[in-house]
Amino acid sequence: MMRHEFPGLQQQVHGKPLVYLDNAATAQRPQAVLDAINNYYLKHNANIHRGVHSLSESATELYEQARNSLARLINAPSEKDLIFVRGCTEGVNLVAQTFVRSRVKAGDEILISHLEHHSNIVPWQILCEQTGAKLKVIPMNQQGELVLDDLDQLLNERTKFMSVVHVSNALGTINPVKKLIAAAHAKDIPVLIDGAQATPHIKVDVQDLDCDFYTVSGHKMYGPTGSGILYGKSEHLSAMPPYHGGGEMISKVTFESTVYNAVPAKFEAGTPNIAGGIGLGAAAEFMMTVGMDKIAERDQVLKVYAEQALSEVPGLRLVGTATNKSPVFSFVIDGIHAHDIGTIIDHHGVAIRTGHHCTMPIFQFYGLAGSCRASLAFYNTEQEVDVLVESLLKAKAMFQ
Amino acid sequence: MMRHEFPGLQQQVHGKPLVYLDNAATAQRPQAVLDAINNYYLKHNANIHRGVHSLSESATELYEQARNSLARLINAPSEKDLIFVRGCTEGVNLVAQTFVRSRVKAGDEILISHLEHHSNIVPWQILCEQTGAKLKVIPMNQQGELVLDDLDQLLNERTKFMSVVHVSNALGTINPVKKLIAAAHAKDIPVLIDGAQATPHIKVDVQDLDCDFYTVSGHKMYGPTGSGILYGKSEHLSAMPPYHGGGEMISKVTFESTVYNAVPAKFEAGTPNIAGGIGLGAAAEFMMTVGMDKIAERDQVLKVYAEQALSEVPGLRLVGTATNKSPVFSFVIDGIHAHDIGTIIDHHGVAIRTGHHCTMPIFQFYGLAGSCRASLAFYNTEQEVDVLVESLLKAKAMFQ
Amino acid sequence: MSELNKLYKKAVLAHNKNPHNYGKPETWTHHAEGLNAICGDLVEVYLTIADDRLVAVNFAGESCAIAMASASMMTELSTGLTLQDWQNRFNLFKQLMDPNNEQVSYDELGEVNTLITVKKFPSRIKSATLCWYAVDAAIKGQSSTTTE
Amino acid sequence: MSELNKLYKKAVLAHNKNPHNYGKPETWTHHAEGLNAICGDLVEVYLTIADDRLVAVNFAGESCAIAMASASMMTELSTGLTLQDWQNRFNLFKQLMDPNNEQVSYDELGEVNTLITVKKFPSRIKSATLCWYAVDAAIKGQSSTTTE
Ligand SMILES: Cc1ncc(COP(=O)(O)O)c(C=O)c1O
Ligand SMILES: Cc1ncc(COP(=O)(O)O)c(C=O)c1O
Repeated sequence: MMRHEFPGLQQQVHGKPLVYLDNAATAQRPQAVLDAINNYYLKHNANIHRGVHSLSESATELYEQARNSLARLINAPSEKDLIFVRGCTEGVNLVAQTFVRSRVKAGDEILISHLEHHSNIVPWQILCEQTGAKLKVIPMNQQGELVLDDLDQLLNERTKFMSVVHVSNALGTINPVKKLIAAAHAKDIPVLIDGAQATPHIKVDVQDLDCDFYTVSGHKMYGPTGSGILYGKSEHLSAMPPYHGGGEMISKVTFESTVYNAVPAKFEAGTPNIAGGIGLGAAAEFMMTVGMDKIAERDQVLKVYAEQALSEVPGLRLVGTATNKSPVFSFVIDGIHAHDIGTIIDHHGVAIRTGHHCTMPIFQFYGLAGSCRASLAFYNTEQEVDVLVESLLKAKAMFQ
Repeated sequence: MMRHEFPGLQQQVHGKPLVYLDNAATAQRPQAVLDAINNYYLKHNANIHRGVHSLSESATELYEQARNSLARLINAPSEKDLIFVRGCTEGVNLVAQTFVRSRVKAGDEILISHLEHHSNIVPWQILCEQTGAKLKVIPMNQQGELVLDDLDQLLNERTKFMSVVHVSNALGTINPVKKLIAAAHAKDIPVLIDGAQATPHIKVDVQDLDCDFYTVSGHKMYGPTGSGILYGKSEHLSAMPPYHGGGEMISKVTFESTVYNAVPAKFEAGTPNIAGGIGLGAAAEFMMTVGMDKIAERDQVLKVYAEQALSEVPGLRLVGTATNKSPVFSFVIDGIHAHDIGTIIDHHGVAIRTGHHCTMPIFQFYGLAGSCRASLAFYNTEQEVDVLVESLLKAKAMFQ
Repeated sequence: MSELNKLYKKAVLAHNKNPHNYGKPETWTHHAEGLNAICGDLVEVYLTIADDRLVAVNFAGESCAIAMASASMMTELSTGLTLQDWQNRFNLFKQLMDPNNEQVSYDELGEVNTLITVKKFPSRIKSATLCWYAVDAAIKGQSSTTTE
Repeated sequence: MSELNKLYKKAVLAHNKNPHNYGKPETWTHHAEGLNAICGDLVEVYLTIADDRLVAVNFAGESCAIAMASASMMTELSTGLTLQDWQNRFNLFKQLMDPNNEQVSYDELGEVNTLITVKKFPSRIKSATLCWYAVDAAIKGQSSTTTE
């Protein structure tokens, strides 16, 4: 589906056609994204927001149009609620150090889940160290689903913030975030949703979710590296202290005092990744043209096919078997370490990831050092899944 | 000089050949930089550092080679002393919130200069607000040079850090940073140098300067937007607390505790701007191929020519006339506001910047709301300077 | 006439050179400053409001020709209006400056309509609207505003 | 033989399946863990050092075949060496794994030389060197090391 639009997929690795199944690490980008980047550098190469000359005006317009495209993709009330960031990691750190840091004190609690990526764990650990707050964790079960039985106690009067991943990058689990948000809001606890793995696969509607913050990783949703979005409810963004100090985020500076600019400029100090933001806008437009419903549908077809195909590999054990999941497959094979599998199947053209996928606690839960992870995107094919399976059989044969 | 290598220069604006004199805001990029970006997206599109498959390996290699190119450009002892950042603004904020924040308390002083860009003022104001430290300022004179008469008192036992711009973006002044660093070091005060406007124009040698930190803005030195470098002495980088929490910056995570990774990974949480870093490496290689001495020489030829040409425009007053300066010209013209000049000469194809150039304190010093700024790069020509002068005369005529 | 000449038409240059109602008055009841962070335009407006009516509207500050002319025209148009009428004019002016709006003049705006070309210069729209936002802020009792 | 078959040559697979000196010993004098953060390889080394000599070298942990085989071969090679000799072997091994070094074997390294192909797989070099760095850390009295 739309495969021909992705030039990175048309290549060979070790003399074999590339089978790219490492989409959860970073996606391939459609030609439209590369064209948008090049178009900026060739025709609109200027800094934004501060110039009266034509290039600066058109660059600014492209950048702000991109913000608008992203607002439409996630159905934000206004593009002014979107802050351009480097990726999800920066988004979470920004919220932790501004919004949350100004609200917590020693003894307060921050609630995350056992399914979090390190980027939604470590910023909170740093915050806890700075403030004396405590990190609490919603537990998981063998299927890789969150266990919500004790949610009512976990969300208590000490809980000042909840931050939960929408879709697990390691297991593919799609969490019931709408329900979690409602439960937190019932106790007036604001919520951030880490959407790194959600926007590439499913329709996200931040107003329907009613989340307070939502982070988007551009490079995982077919956009450029170094691009991403932090959505925040406008009342939060207006009230929060700024993050980076610098140009563009101020409206008046003297050595004695400084007046901050309006949102989103307040949070966008310095020259941003202009080409990256414009490219990300092109990615959003591309996805809306393909249709998020079509993408989600295709994902589920691939998921069912791959689940079946992998289950036929002898000795292969799937790690994470949630009912509601995206086409991400973590697995281990008896007698071969993940790292060796990765190297061997790479020689058959198949790119997967091996290791802990920046989710060590998940693998500690399973008592594993890591796994192989095949993560699919809508442009992958059933034939590619077959090549994966064949290459796994060859790896097994090699270790017999 | 090498002008044909810059595709962005080969275009028309309002039907006139583009005369791009807004290089201090952001530079044009050589084809080699665009090629490096596209090559990554087309042939090596993968996440870095964490993969065993071929694309990930080659992407990692390209990224780390880029780090090496930048280390050679600024003569860092090792590429491990270089942290990829979004730009100078992030570099300064990172140092303020990690290295400096952990060393200052109420009553301590941070010393900057009157010539700073907002991105080297506001991060320190934020830090001062957080810690109760005080911001002190090295004064300037009418020529736009720093006045060092009271340096000995400004660097006192309360001074915990000094942060000074190498080359002023508003006036072009090249500060005697080596002397300033030596004076600070004589009192054991560490120093950051904001090199945003230095690396595009002059040979920077961080070992010769002996600065503790040095920030580089990629997009101003012919590299991609959203790219930059923070150099730090390795003993500082090792001892500093991390900045962002997330993937890649850790070596072990449990919910109870986390072990941070070695430098530079410790400071590079999350997926970086991979294409941006690789493109910046290509920019550094490009500049080393042209030769920093050649670039600096050409700059001075252009500077002398432009200074002479502008001085012949009746009613034009240059703001900032330092003896040692790069080809950056701030000016005002009697009876026409800078903003109007900018709009009018844009219609003759000439791109300059107008306003306060993110250096409001400099213009408060001169009692001006702002200026016109023509900032040249080595690829500009004498003919372009002539077009600038003609267009200024036309603007004057319009307002007669 | 080129777009540039339309932008800097005679009326605009004349208002810029000899702005009406310019300078800080001796007395006033409401004041606000308007700051355009991007270009450094600064406008101070001084209002005398009595019986919900703008009895006097003055301005000061250093700005580009567009901001100066717009402020000069605005003070002329505004003096004597009820606050309600002023608000209507402000809304019409915002519509006049909206690049997506095709209408090129509004009877109620009089000479202010000559600023129509500004909307073809996106980075200059804020120069033209700055003084209006400042008056709006002053009426609302705010001391400053920025166009953003 | 393909590069892949050279990497996973018989000797490597055999050591992986039946690693020598594997398992936590009853006594030891020095211990360290080696962690390869990227792939999750974890190696624990247990040394008995007496009179500046490695009397016993054991290891445990769960790792890929390259790390297992390398550790197995390393323990064999190291047992009985003086600390000085061990350090020399370590330096030679680092040279063997250096992609810029052309020499393909060092007499002093014996069977360890069979790991030469690893250097053509950049992401796997750290698997091979992990156990060596762990022994080095243990000798120096550090409790852990990471290959970075
Ligand atoms: C679930 C999840 N959250 C956060 C991140 C971090 O995102 P980024 O690489 O954009 O910083 C990732 C990507 O690795 C992820 O998969
Ligand atoms: C002197 C100076 N310092 C810092 C900056 C900020 O750099 P960046 O845009 O890379 O954040 C700039 C650029 O505007 C500058 O000119």
